[in-house]
Amino acid sequence: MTDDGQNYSMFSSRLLVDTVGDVTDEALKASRLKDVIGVLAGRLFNWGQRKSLFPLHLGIKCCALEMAAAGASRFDAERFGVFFRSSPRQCDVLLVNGPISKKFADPIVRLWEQMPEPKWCIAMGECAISGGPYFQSYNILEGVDTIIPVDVYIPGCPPRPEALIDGFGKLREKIIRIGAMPSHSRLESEAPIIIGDI
Amino acid sequence: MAEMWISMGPQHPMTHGLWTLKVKVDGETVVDTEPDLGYIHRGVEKICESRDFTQITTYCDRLCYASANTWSHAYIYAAEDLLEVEVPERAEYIRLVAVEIQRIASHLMWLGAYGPDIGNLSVMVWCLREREMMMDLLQELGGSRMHYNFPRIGGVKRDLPHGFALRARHKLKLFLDRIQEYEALFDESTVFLIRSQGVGYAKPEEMINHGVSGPNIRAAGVNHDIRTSHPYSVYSELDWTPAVERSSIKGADCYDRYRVRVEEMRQSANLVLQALDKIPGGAETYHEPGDPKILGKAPIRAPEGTSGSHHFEDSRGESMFYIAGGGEGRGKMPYRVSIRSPMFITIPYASKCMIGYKVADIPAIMGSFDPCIGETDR
Amino acid sequence: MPVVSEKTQQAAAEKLAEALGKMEGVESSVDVRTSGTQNRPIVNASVSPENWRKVAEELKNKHEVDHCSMITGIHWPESTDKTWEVVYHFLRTGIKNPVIEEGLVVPNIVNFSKVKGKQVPLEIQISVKIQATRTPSLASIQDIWVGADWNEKETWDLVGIDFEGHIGMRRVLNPHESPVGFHPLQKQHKLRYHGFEEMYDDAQGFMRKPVDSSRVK
Amino acid sequence: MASSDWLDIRGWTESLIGWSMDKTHDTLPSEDIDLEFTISRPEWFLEEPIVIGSEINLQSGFADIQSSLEAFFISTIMCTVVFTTMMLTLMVVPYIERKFIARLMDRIGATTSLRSLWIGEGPSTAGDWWNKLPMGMGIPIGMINRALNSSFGNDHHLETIDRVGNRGYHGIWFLFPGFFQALADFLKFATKEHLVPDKADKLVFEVAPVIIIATTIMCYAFIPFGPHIWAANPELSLLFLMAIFGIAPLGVFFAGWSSNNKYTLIGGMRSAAQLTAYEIPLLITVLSIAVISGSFNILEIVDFQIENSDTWNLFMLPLGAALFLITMIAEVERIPFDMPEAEAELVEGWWTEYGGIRWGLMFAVEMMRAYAACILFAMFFLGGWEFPFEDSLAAAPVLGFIFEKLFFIIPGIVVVLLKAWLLFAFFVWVRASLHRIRTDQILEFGWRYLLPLSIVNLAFAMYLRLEIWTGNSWPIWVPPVITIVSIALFIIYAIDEDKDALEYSRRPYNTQTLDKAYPGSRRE
Repeated sequence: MTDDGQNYSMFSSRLLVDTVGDVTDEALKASRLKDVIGVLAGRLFNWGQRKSLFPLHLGIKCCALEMAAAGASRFDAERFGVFFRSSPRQCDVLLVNGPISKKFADPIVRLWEQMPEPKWCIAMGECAISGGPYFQSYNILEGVDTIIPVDVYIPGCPPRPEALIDGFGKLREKIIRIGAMPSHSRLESEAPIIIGDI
Repeated sequence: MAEMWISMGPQHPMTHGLWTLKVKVDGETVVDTEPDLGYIHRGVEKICESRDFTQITTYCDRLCYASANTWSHAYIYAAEDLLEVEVPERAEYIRLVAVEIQRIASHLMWLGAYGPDIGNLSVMVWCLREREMMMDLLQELGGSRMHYNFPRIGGVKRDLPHGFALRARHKLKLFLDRIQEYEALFDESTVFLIRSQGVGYAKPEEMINHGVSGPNIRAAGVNHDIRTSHPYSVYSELDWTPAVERSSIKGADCYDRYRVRVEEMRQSANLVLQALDKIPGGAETYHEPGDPKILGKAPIRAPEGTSGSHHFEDSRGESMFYIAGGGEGRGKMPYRVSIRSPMFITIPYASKCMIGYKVADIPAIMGSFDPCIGETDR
Repeated sequence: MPVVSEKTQQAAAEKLAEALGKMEGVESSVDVRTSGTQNRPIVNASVSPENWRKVAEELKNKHEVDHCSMITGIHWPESTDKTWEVVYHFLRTGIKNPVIEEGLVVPNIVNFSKVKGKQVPLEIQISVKIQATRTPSLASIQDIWVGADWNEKETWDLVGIDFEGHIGMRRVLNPHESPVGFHPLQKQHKLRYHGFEEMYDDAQGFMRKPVDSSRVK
Repeated sequence: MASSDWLDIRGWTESLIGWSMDKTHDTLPSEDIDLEFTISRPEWFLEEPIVIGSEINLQSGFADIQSSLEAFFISTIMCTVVFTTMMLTLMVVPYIERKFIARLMDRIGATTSLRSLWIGEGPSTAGDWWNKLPMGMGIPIGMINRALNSSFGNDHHLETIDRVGNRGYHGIWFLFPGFFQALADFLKFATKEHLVPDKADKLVFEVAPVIIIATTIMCYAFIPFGPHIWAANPELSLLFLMAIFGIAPLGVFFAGWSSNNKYTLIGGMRSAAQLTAYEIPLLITVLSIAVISGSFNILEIVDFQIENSDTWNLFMLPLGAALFLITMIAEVERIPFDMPEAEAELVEGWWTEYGGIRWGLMFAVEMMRAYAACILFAMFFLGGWEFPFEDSLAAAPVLGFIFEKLFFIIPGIVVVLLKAWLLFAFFVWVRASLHRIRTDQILEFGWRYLLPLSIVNLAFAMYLRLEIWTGNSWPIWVPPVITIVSIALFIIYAIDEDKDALEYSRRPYNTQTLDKAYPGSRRE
């Protein structure tokens, strides 16, 4: 976020923040306090990120109804902190639940770009994993991982709501293992999890 | 304020599915609208040309995912017309039970999605809770929660399981009392009445000319229903009347469409209860799958030049299949499958209905037409 | 449940079929669908492309066919007598606006068993065959039945049959930037992996046993 | 004598600060210190040496500033005390919202707990994270963990236990399932990337949330939590509070305008229109409270209800209570008046473009404003920190003695918080059962109905204060009569069975928008 051109006022607060920041950083590092805070706060913020995963209110096809059923009273996904928001700015999980047609390819990439950084993508249902029953179609991409890096695959057509909630569970495991790293730096180090094989 | 185009884009809480409604807005009132469909067009008609007749039912389940059974039955009736197949009486009754339970589930999904459109979230969770009951019943028949692949050409995949009639009667009676809960939340809430009455007028003659049918046209005080005007299956055996709503003079508004669908839910529940009583051979006798009582003989090839078509009363309107025989594999696969989606015709009409109303009325009007984009984009 | 009797429906269908038959360039017949508890007659007519517009107006004004259900475009490249065919499906529903008495709308409930003349609901299927041309086109019926508007757009978008006089013809289902001549439902376009053996051979990714290498799964 | 209870935090801080100031004053040296010193210059410069400094008496110098120093320290401490009570009790508000609306929706709602800080997720756990602490600080934590795991039956082959297999020791961490969901949300917001849309007006985009947050927190300076727990108590605290409460719509409008998105533009304008439409009835209702209680100071209003008139204003001004509730729901933009943040057509209304910490803070501020509204209602209408039926219960023949002791033990703040939380539950109940009203209907309802009604309410309050008030209490018959009459009126108006509407076989209703809209009326 270094938009240098942006100088808010005569007195540049950015300069102040930088200098104060560096000085305190050195002091903390010298006194090893930075490690203590790093470890303890790391656990706390990791718990925070794990316990509140906001998926985007995006319904493409049949899996959207299973997503709604997961949010309803029988399989209450909100028990695990899953709270559907409808603006990509406020979400951290892009739950892709249907086939991606050529016409919807760039809107969904735009949605993925609009989401703030520690973000994950869950491919729910066969259509999102590999184009599903429409893999031969002239208008459907074979799976959402052709355009967006996917973290968790949930097979099923449509997967049951319990599988969706288990998918969020798998995502939480990934977060506790590798922490909430930004998605671009996550690409190589982490193989995507496929439900059912571990 | 100058008029500006807002695009209620593919991803939008109002659109139940993916489509864009470009709205020209002058301040708060809507001046012009233009729908843009095709975001989940997956070429089902092209794929069906290289699938044989039994494989196509799975694609038809996934057309309109809120009412999978009605669509697979619509295809099966057209295929039976193409292959000239006789369906045993008991299979017709079982199909009627499956279709009507699916209609209740589809209307419940609509009511659940209509609540948040107007601002009330608790009705969505209540309706999905009842829909789970209906899906349990259909899961006993078809095996999975949403896409059942239940009908076969010439009959049904499997007979009513043991105790199905008992559970179905219990659940439907419980459901009939639960409808009072929704009516309390909708009818007795003054806020809902303000938001839905006098909004989104549509006259019946204008609607039928635009090709709109189903609950949307019955809301305008006309009892047009494919099940009565062009009776198929065993609807003529059971005594029921299509749910018709006394609309306003300027035509049906959102409130009437809501009333019609709630009435239809009650009516479908009664239809299923009647069918379970009148089913030939009794609801408790169980026939093995493939038994001639529930599955008639059916050829697997359709010679070139033959064609079959069937109009079907889907929960959203009049759906139809036209199949031309004689495709690949010496006729094993159809040459052309054409699908009439009621919502593909209703959405452009509904978006024209919004002109003149406020921006806040767009979800109310669009939601009351119950769009299901899966079938629209095929 | 009062249902329209087979006799009246059959009689009405014959009357319409023979009225259509009289118009030039039209052969019409009535065939009966037997599925379900009641046989239902369908008025079947095949019209030559030139006077299709006249038949359409005739249907709408004289026979009060008020609902255009579906328009299907079919591409017959190998068949001899036609290379393009458009199949229209209509329904005569006999819907009238409900009458209004002292500010109150009285819903008009039609009792189908006592329905007569133009009120009898009918299914009509009309097929128009177009000979071998690279640019098949037909008269548009958008202004007669507004419901046919988006059906025609979809037929042009998917099959490539143009409709003269259609206002605002555009692609509705395919992406707007798809190539100009691309109409997917024409037979020369094949599906991805069409007739592709090895796609099915090792779909699971492990080598096939030699014994069934020839068989297509 | 103003009502008071033993939890006299203000008194303790005053005495502590006073004592410490006197102590420092005494320890300072009392004799004068001669600070004069001269700078001598070489003789050839021919001028006298420069004399700087003067005599200072530290004690007298300190005595001059002692009073202002005391005031400064007292107000800082009280501000922190009030802010921490507000923030801690605020944790309950999202808990009520998420759990109560889930239960109304027949769901379970969030069940996150601090216990999951400790145990892992399914098979994968955090491992021995404490060994990463420097200088061996982690070893004791490891030992404690192993001891607890082994003594409470967890197989401690894993450092941190896995969620599925081990219910184990960490039971008390399972306190209030779902209570810490709001904390988890906020921590996640804090670690989110900060996105600013490039064509947005950066400065206003950053500053707008600050306006909303700052003004809302400033309101809490004037809201007393108990007889002695308040940060500032100016003479006209009510006016000051209402003024600050009214600034937030400005921030909302800036946020909507600056994020350069059509949805937020409409959302921002809608919120500005709605909040101004509901500001005036709110102020008039609050004015009627000040009129009937005879003062603009919130503490005195509560004391008026407890000491002077001994009846809650709710029973004197029921219409005012209803108006205050409705206008507060509109001010705080909750469901029936939720148009600016309308889920359905505006995606998220004016905060669509905000993500990360700004949105998290605005999420918290929404809760704070609703919480402030609930506390204010408790102060104005429900008699602040007086237990319901406190006097009559205390005067009861036999049990009176126990009640008296009980009322003495329970501090005022507990009663205030209970009332506020119950009122917030009412807000959530309204949110679960009503739909969203359209913007023009909201504005029309605000201008046409709430404004005249609030003026009627003000006139009634004036009449009560001038004519009926006997100097030290209301005549005994006045509160019951007003309450019964208003309940009767409410029932008459609530029953909207409309004869001619019934035969339309529809549910009738009679709230009028443009014209009398009974079912069928718009069927022209």
